[in-house]
Amino acid sequence: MAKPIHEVECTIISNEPVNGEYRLLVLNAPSKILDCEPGQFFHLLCPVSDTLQPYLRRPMSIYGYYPDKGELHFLYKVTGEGTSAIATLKAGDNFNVLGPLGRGFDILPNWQNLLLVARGVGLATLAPLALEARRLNRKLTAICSARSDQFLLSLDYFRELGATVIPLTDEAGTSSVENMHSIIEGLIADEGIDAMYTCGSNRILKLLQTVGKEHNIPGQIALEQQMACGIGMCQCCVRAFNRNGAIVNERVCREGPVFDLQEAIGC
Amino acid sequence: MAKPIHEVECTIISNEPVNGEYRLLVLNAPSKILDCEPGQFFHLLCPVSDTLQPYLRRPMSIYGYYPDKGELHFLYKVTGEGTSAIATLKAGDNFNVLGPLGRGFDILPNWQNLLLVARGVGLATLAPLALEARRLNRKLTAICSARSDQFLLSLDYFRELGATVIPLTDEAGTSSVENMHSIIEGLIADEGIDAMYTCGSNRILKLLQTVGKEHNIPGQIALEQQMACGIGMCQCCVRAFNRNGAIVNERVCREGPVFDLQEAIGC
Amino acid sequence: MLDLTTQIGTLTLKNPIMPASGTFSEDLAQVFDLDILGAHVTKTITREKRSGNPTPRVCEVRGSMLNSIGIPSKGLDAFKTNVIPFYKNYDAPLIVSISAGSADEFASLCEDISVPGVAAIEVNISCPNIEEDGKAFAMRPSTTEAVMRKLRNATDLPLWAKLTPNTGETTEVAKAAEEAGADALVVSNTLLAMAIDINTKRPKLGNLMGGLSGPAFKPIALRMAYQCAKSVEIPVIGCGGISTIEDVIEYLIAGASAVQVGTATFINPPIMVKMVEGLESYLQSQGLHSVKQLIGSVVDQEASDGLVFMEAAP
Amino acid sequence: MLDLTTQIGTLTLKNPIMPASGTFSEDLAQVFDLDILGAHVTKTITREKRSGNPTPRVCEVRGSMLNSIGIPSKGLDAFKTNVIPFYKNYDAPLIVSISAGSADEFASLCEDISVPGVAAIEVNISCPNIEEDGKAFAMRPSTTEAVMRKLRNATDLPLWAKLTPNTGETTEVAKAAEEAGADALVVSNTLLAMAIDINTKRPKLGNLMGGLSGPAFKPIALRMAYQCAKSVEIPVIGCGGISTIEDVIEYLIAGASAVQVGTATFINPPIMVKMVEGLESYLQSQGLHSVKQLIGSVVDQEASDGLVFMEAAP
Ligand SMILES: Cc1cc2nc3c(=O)[nH]c(=O)nc-3n(C[C@H](O)[C@H](O)[C@H](O)COP(=O)(O)OP(=O)(O)OC[C@H]3O[C@@H](n4cnc5c(N)ncnc54)[C@H](O)[C@@H]3O)c2cc1C
Ligand SMILES: Cc1cc2nc3c(=O)[nH]c(=O)nc-3n(C[C@H](O)[C@H](O)[C@H](O)COP(=O)(O)OP(=O)(O)OC[C@H]3O[C@@H](n4cnc5c(N)ncnc54)[C@H](O)[C@@H]3O)c2cc1C
Ligand SMILES: Cc1cc2nc3c(=O)[nH]c(=O)nc-3n(C[C@H](O)[C@H](O)[C@H](O)COP(=O)(O)O)c2cc1C
Ligand SMILES: Cc1cc2nc3c(=O)[nH]c(=O)nc-3n(C[C@H](O)[C@H](O)[C@H](O)COP(=O)(O)O)c2cc1C
Ligand code: FES
Ligand code: FES
Repeated sequence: MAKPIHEVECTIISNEPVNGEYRLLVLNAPSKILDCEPGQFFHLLCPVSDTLQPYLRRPMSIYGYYPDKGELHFLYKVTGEGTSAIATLKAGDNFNVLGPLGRGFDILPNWQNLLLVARGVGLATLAPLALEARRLNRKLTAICSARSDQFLLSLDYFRELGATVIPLTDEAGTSSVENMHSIIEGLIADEGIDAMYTCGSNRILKLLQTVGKEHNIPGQIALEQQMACGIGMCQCCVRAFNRNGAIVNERVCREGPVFDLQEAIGC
Repeated sequence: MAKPIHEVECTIISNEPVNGEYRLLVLNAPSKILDCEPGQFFHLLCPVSDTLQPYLRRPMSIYGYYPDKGELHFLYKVTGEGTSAIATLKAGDNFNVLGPLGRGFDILPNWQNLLLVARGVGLATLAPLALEARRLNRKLTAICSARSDQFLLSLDYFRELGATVIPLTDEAGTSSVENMHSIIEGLIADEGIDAMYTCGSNRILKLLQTVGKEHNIPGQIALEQQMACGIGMCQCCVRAFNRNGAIVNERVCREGPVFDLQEAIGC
Repeated sequence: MLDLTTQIGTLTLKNPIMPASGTFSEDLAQVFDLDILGAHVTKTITREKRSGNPTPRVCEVRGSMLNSIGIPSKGLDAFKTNVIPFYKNYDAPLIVSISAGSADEFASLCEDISVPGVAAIEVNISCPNIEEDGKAFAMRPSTTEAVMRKLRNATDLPLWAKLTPNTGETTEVAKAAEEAGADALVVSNTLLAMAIDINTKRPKLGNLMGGLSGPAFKPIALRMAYQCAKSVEIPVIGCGGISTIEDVIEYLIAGASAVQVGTATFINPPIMVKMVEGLESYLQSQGLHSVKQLIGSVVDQEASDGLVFMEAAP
Repeated sequence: MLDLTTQIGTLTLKNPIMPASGTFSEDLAQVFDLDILGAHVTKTITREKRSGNPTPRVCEVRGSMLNSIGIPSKGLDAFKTNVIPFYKNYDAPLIVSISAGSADEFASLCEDISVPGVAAIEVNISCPNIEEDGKAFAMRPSTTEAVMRKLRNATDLPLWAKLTPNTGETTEVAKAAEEAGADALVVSNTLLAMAIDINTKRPKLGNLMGGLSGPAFKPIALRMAYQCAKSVEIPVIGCGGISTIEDVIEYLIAGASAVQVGTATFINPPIMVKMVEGLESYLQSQGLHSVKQLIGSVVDQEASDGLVFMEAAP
């Protein structure tokens, strides 16, 4: 049977802004919930106050999991009621999390050169992949795109883990699909790419699907969809996929959030 | 037209337990809401949290109002969700109050010797009467009844204001209706009583009605009833009264909470 | 210039915010200037004096409330002598809510309340029809139509029909009311509900059951307002759970020409003033010049064709 | 010894706590041992494969949620091959929820799902009756009775009829279901509601409208459960907004013989385990020895006689 899913109260270690848009939430967490895979997520119970009263849990990718020090990290953007409520949490507060959930990224034995392409908060989802790549001794190149340098998250983190980082920004005019395309073609020509990983952005998905088809490179994408239960019961989180010429619905929380790159359909 | 009713955010100065059962809430309040009468009340908006989610406001008698120092005091007992939520408030927090509301106690010019009979938290409601009695230079005797000495609130407060205090407790066996009756008869025989004030307890109401009828002493009682609006719109807070031989319904929030002692009907 | 006015039949309201019946009275004048409101709506009155339901008449449920006030009423004469003159001090039109236990009594009260100072009559047809089986007039299209026809014949004043959510025939009832001559629909009254105190095992309301109002009720009343706005030509006045300016906007987008605010006033007495201000700022921020641009602006496309008459939850 | 068992017709459940259809699946076995539950209730299935409604399929409303999942179904055969065997690993009885667009299809599915491993059939008659006007079977006594008679003839298994709140005829529908042979009533399914995103002006659900569930819905469903328990002899299974052990107790006091927990499991997946434990402690603390002492213990006295059939909010 599948691994157990835990609902536990963690304690907040810190919850600080990382730059203008993102915050890093660090939890003290029991080891039983830290047996995670890169790409998995937790379902977070937001606190309720006079002004913010979110009801449903909020899904959030694991940004880092550290069984040795008993820490669980999330990197998030404040976008609405739930994330605003999470942003009010202070060191020492309790915080109820459910997980780990979903199916993470694969790194098959013969995938030696990995390419990761991320934009914005998507890095949060892809970060643990870098850690895992190092553990498995794979070579990782990370193309990180953002509006401006200020929003380029985690670059140091990726570098520390031995990844080659290629930062692209709208500000510098380097983040266009065309430029990204030629960079990737360069990487393929240079030392080759065995697998590609991404999440979120439609433009990047389309680009990687094209590149993947042309060079026959497999890939995976982490997708988002609104969730109620997060564990597979409610069927609210379905998305459509292309599989063997047919359109099939899959639950992002259960069959995903990581899916085959070519099967994914943008929105 | 009647005085304005204000809805304002106050700041908590303190909110501490007074003994095992009661808490004193001290607010920093704008002077416009401190033009109060003894017996009036405020309608309090309770804070909402993960565990406590009261919806309606909660009515609370004014325990003290001090326009000079800009303070508003409430003395309350934690009984359910709303008062539990109020108990979580800390110095510096905001707190939304609506008031002053309702009709307070009368002290007619010819009422020189006043008797106040209170049990438990009822003292909260009657306390401002003592202050007003001193301001008007009236003589006040306060019979205060409680389970045990520990729950006899505000005795020092009454004494400071020059009142004669007669404490009665269940523990000491002095709080029976019979004993109270003979004490009151003694006071009447001694220097006379011009008016009686009480609140809450059924037993005390009946006793004072009997005494009042026998000696033709007027009196007033502050009554409670569940409230939604607190200002007279919803008609949920009615109680029945005997008036000119008929039963009439009156709104506790508007025609009360202070009513004629003889018209009141216990419950 | 921002135009906050809205049109309810022949009546032009200076803004679309007004109180809901039973949650408003002269007393609120101590909190703010009542002329800020688009209209004044009285508590439902009956011809005879009535004392209302036993207490407790309200209770709290998660984030909302139940009430079983009943319709305590000082009677028609007291109303004419004391209440109507009070509202003559204001420019906002006075809407008088009335009720009765049979269609004929309803009509005769309607006639007798059609006096100067009254701008429109809101007929609370969500109250039990005592002559028949005790179900509210507005629970069925047939009883709605029957009573509305009599009411229509009884007055020349505009008639607003206040609907009930306790029905599976919302759109049919709305059409019946329109058909019989209603000038507007108020959607809606409270939803029958219940709460039990688990310590005493007694119902929390003296009357056993009562009506749900407040935020919990909003998605239900909004759905009804939307359904009604799609199925009739007369204006719909949205009512149910409106507590914030965002709620007001949501109802206007759904198709309501105005809104009534009930329970929110108990929690936050000056809320309607803030809503009028908020509506102004909202229009400004959206570059709109008139409330009318907002009304019915919901982007429902094809979806609405097939589904607007859906009555079963999917 | 504490006795948590409850009787639903011929079925004895080891405790009165079970999941609500559509809010439960095999996946929950990763959270706790499913044999802790009184019964297992599946998501509604249809005979044919169906993909369900467009997304977004859920949205949040103040303290509750709306859903328009629709009934995505892998079909009858997949269900028999994959789902029924999974539940054979458990002692708790398996209740299969089914639905169809016409009474005849409903009955034939009912017959075909009456297989070993299935302990009872929950018939989701709150779904639209496509043959008639699209209103749910359970919105009217006549359509309820008609479909229930056919279902009754199609199986020897216990039949639980799942009612809808989208009706003004709760007690009449309950009696019609009983009359036609239902063994129990599940009260109730979700209430039709709506929410609009004021920024995009689009309905928050892909399907325009959806069903309200969760805490906001509790006072409504509790009222229905009470009305049904008063008007029929068969057991009532309460469902709607149950989130805490206090809610469970409130429904039992109101007359429910068991309860179904839906939305609360989304917020707090192990909640049903805590409810079973909580029920035990509660009985102990009250000096009761059996859940049956709680069922229907509401102190409603005279009030209930006159008012239980009240359908209009007062
Ligand atoms: C598997 C997964 C992993 C995610 N990881 C991250 C992450 O690491 N960092 C991060 O900042 N965000 C992440 N998101 C997105 C995050 O869940 C949303 O930003 C968040 O739910 C917004 O909630 P809100 O109340 O602040 O916004 P609101 O817009 O007020 O939310 C309203 C509703 O929509 C849902 N919703 C809104 N946006 C999204 C979205 N993008 N995806 C899913 N549901 C949404 C909310 O959960 C809520 O139910 C992830 C989403 C998924 C599905
Ligand atoms: C005019 C007036 C003055 C009051 N003054 C004081 C005071 O000075 N100190 C004090 O401790 N208490 C006072 N009370 C009682 C106080 O309002 C209640 O104790 C409080 O509302 C309980 O709320 P809760 O949520 O803690 O209890 P719950 O029992 O959970 O409340 C449930 C509901 O019942 C209502 N309710 C419960 N008890 C009462 C009550 N006795 N009177 C009115 N409504 C009630 C609540 O407001 C709420 O709506 C006064 C009541 C009134 C009407
Ligand atoms: C305490 C109370 C009393 C009410 N009395 C009446 C009434 O007399 N007549 C009427 O038509 N509606 C009455 N209503 C219903 C309201 O007018 C309104 O339709 C309902 O409360 C929904 O709006 P809300 O959620 O904003 O409160 C009453 C509601 C409450 C809460
Ligand atoms: C996401 C979701 C899906 C549901 N699917 C079904 C279903 O397939 N069949 C059914 O009879 N009820 C379905 N329901 C209704 C629930 O079984 C239950 O009746 C309702 O949610 C009220 O209970 P609650 O407030 O505890 O959630 C669904 C409810 C939700 C929230
Ligand atoms: S969120 Fe419930 S099935 Fe995915
Ligand atoms: S509390 Fe509303 S009238 Fe008194």
